[in-house]
Amino acid sequence: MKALAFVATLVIGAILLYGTMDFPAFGDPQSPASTHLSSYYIEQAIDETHVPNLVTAILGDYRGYDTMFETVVIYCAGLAVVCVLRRSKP
Amino acid sequence: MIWSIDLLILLLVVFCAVAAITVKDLLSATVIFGVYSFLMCLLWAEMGAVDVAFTEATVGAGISTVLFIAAILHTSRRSKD
Amino acid sequence: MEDFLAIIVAKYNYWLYVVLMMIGFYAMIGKRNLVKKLIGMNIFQTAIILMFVSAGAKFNATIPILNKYEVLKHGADATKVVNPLPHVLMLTAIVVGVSVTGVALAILIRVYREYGTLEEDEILEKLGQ
Amino acid sequence: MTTSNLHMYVMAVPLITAMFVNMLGRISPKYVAPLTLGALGFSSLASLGVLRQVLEYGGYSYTVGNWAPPMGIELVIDPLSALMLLLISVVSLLATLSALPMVAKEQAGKEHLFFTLYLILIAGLMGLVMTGDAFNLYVLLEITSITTYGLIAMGKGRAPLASFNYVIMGSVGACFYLLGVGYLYILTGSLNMADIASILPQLGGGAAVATALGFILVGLWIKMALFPLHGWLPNAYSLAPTGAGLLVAPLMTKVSIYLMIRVMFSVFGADYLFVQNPLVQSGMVWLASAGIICASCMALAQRNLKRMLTYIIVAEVGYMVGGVWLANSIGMTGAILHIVNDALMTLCLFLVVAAIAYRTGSLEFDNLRGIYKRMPITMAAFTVGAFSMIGVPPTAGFFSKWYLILGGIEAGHWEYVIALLFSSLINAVLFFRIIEIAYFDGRGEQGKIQRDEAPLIMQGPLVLTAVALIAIGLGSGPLVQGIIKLALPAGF
Amino acid sequence: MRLLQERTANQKSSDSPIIQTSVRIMVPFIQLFGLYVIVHGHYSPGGGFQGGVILGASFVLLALAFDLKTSIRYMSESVNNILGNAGVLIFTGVAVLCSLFGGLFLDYSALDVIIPMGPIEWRSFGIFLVEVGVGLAVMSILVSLFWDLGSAGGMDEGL
Amino acid sequence: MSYHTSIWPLAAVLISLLGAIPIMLSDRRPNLRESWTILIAFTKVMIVASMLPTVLNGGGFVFTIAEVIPNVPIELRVDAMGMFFALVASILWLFTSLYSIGYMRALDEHDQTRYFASFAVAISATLGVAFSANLLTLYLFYEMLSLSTYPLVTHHNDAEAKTSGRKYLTYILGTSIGLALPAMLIVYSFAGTLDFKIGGILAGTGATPQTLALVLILFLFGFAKAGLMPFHGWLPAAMVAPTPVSAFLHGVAVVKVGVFSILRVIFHIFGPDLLFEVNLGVVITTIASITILTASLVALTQDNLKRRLAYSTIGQLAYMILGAGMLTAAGMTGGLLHIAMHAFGKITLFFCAGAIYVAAGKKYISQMDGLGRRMPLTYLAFMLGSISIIGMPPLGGFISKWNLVIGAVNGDQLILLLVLLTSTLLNAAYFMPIVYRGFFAKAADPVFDEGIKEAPLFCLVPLLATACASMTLFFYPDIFLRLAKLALFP
Repeated sequence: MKALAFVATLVIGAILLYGTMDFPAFGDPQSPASTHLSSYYIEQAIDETHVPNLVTAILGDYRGYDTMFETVVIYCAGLAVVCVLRRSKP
Repeated sequence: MIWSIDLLILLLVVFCAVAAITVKDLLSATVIFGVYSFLMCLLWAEMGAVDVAFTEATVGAGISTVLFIAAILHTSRRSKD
Repeated sequence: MEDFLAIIVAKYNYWLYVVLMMIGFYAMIGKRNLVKKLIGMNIFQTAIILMFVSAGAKFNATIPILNKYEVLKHGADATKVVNPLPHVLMLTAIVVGVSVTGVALAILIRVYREYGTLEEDEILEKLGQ
Repeated sequence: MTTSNLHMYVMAVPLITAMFVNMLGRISPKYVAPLTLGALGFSSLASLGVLRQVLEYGGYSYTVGNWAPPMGIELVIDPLSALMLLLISVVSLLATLSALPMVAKEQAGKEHLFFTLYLILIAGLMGLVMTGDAFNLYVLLEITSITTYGLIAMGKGRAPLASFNYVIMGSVGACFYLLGVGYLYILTGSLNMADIASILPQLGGGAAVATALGFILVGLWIKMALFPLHGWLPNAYSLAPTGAGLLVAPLMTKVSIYLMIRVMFSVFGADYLFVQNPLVQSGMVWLASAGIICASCMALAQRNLKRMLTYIIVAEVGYMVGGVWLANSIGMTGAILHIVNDALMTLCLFLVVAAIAYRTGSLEFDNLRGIYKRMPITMAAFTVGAFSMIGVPPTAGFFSKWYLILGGIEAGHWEYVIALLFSSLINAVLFFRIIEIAYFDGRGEQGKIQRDEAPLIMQGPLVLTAVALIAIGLGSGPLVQGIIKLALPAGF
Repeated sequence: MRLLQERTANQKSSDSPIIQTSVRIMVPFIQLFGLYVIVHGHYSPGGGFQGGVILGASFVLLALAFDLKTSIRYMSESVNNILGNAGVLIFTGVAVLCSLFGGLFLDYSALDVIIPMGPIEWRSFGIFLVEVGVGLAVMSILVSLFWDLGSAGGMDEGL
Repeated sequence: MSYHTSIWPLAAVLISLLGAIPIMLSDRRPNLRESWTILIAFTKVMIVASMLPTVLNGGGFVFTIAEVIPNVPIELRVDAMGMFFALVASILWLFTSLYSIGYMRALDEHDQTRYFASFAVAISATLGVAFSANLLTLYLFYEMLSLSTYPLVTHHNDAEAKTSGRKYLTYILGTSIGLALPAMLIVYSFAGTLDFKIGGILAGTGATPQTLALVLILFLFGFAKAGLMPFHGWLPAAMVAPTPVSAFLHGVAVVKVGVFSILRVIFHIFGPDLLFEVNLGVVITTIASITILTASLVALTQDNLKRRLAYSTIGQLAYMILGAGMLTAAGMTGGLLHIAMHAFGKITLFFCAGAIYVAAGKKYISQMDGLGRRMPLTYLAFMLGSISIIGMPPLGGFISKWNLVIGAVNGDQLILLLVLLTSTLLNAAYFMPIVYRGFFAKAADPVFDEGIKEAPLFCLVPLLATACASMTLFFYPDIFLRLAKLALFP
């Protein structure tokens, strides 16, 4: 079992490494990830929301839908723990 | 961003990760995992991700560890592997 | 050899995230202790977060908190600010991670109540009886 | 903006109602039922409206927060997602009717918690089928997962262990998905599916794209329990509280398959998947066929009705995955039609399970002897559901199987055709074994068995689903022509 | 049973007056800091989530230094529950409100209809509202998570 | 040929399906229940008969229920061939209903409501098969028939019945899902339709002879109700059912549905011309000949009367397919006619077997010595029936057999002629001893047989009626002959 897990781990690691071959170099300001959307956010977000902390601006507004569900996720977690653990009181 | 510090922390992180999953005492493992989280958070702060670092510091090193410890105290500390 | 070194240096973050991910993944499927599995899961998640954060990092850039009035007047230079989008995503991922951990720990306590152990093989033994 | 917000309300109303269920349900459990039913009833009606609107005016994309798509999060409402929306709301409404008495019996005192999670799960599923953003999909996937972990762990005995295994497998799946999305993000700098799809061809394939595809698909396969990755499902679903199984079993795997379709065709495109990688395509059909056969055989070994059904769910996943990967429009039609049909068939059978569990508390085959005399209406509905699973015309199951097999013949994948036929035969054996026990056994028991049906609120949805199975079967022509033809992904 | 006795023994040893007093003093400051993090999220690192965690941590600290009962005294279970629901409801409510007032889902600028202060300012304010919701929800959920895990569901002494 | 849209075909199919509901509702009141049964059976005959004149004049009716798959609706259509079969089935059902009442009451069987309800559904499905306008509709009703007869086979609820039920379902469902369904799908993928059309739909679709042969074989064995060897095993097993079930369903309706389906496929999916062109008739005739001879030989060895009749049925069914496989005009007509002629003859024989069981409680031929003198009318009818099956004048069986012989001669297929003659001898060999022993052998235990009288009137009248009908058909085969001609050469 352990050997199998080890082999699976190695295989997956190898595939992931193989995938990184095509990646742009680390910290490269010209990589697609840093140019396509992010430059728009950096240049426009403050104009459009008046929030200097870009992360907050994106979190609260541009991707507010994600954040809403993020809140719901943790809410669910709290409820699920109550469901699973708490003994119902008389 | 200074790549040598970066690399040093990364190596420490890997060391902590290995330690966290090999140590036999679960409470120690959890604490090592807290250290791991904290190092991670340093790494991210150093990469400019302050918000992520802040969150990881409060959650990963704080709440997660507390929850783990709480659960382990209610179950058992020992681990065979 | 030069090229190879260059590749390693250029992407060392990605390489180390793969190593972390492998450690986490191995713990999740290879370790028999349920708590260890959970620690592995957390390591796996932080590895992914590391990957995302690395994707947003830029050399010689500032943190994504700008001076509002300056920017409104002069605009911002995108190459001088770290990409904020992965940070947002990873905030969400961290929250999700801790939520799953919380639920899993609760379930763990129930499992322990049922079987009195957290070792997978011992549980299977008890089930077999 | 003239765009309607109707589809948002379909999702938001159950979500907000969930909080109220939690708050008011603490005061008294009597608030739970009207709130839940009201919210789901509203969703069903509204999603019907959305579907009509989409069929009339065509699909549209919705920008949450009024940010243009690649910046903000885009929702895609096309005929397929509108159909899924309707399916989810209707199935959950029917399931809820039956779940209410079941939960009141099994989880007394925790109804409000149960139904809060339950409603959030439904809202999460609805969000999943609408989203057009790869990362948003991950968050919603986690919502559905966490609620399901909680619901399953509420069961007794071995349920927490099954749930824990599900947590581990589900996390691996979600993490794999997130890895894939990360790779795509690093390559394209975008998270919007349509945007990624427009950038990917410029990259011209390459190792990273293939890796991303692989990890996203494997992640989703774990969630949908495709054959070699199905290990968590039978335990988790069969040990879950009956009320949770009612909702989870018909919908979760189907929504995952919908997501696979969405990701495959909205992000990577049929050309990249099928034309450039034919080996992967036929390999997948082989895998699906193997999955169908193995899962069917494992179902044969079960002696518990609910457990048997879980293995059938695994086999059915193979049907749909195979249909999608056949790479022709007939197979695709069959797969989408089967998503609808299978959701209803599984619902029907799980409603029967719930009704029997409500009255007798046991689902072992040995305890089903002569149950027909006790619960004739339930068993009649079971028979219809079973016929649909076997694929007896004119029940719905026959027609989707028809398209799937036809697609297999057209694509020349005979192994898939044989697997489908084999599984139909196994299903016949499985279900007639139970029918024989339920109808023809138990004559030896002394005295006349009293009729003892489940309460009306459980019978109603049961009968309705059984009738719907036949109605959908007879109406499958208009259904395919009017909706599913429009819902086929681009390129078919 | 023996485990329980051990645990009560541990309980005794941790009841040190130094810790209790310092926690009693620290808790209000921690809570103040948490509020600051939420409110100041627009201008500095932080926001609803981090602030919520800090607020929650203050109660966890109470529970650790004293016992669960003490932290429940500070914030009763039902208040906690209402706060959690209210937090999520604020977020979803704002989102739905936006669509009800003629905009799209989560389009804060649509709320301009209620108090006219300019669409962009509304976006900023909307983010603030939402962050408060997140903070409330996260705080109460973390507290309840700790209560449940720390007492294994019994809601008694805790660790 | 022109078809009017009309509700009558649907009415003919639905009446007994809907009739199952009042039958089930009057569970506690046997008289009411059986009045319903008879009323429905009678109405059904009337509806079918009312459509007869139009069909004889070359017209027909059509009714579309639902459009389910592109080009393949669920559709009912009354044409000559369907009419032919529907007429046989509905008339015989009337007799069987009467007989069932007598039989079930005499034996005081349990679960009679389930029995009558299943019976009603089964006849509904049989008519559905007869009136199907395409292969999908036919398949639908075929499956419905399989499923509705399952409760009849397992009627006795005991271990033997359940084993037989399992065997029955394994054969019937297994072959229809495993063989007929894929064959149907292959046809659809070639032709794009499944409509029954004179001359077939497969001609000119580009299917290779190998494919055609595969599809044909899949169909021949897929419709296992026709009992072609080696998929015949269910038929003797299904004989555990009550005798009226064996009589009607396993002597007439179910097995004929199998044959009818195969004939439909041969005539209206492939088309005789196409089969002739690629020389596939040989495949059919070979399989059929082997079945005929083997089944007749096995029948000789059976001591259980119903099992002997079952094997006889297997052989006779193969006659019909043999006729179709000859691909000559007379052969095909003979095959089709044999459906009717055999039906009247065989049902008489089964009725007699049931009557003997009711009156004397005997199942085995070896116990029946001298019984003919106690039950002369029953034995007379039995004799007539067996003569019809053997194919001697003056009974209906002769006409169809004569056509078959002519067909074999016309097609220069002398081997088939030999097969026909040999099997006729074998038929005589396994039927005549029964009659002979009944009338002339000395009873083994005369004292015990003392009290045996004729069966109750409800049993006796139907069997005499069918025997007479069988004889009438020899003199007036007109209607069936004309329908057969219309079906084959419009």
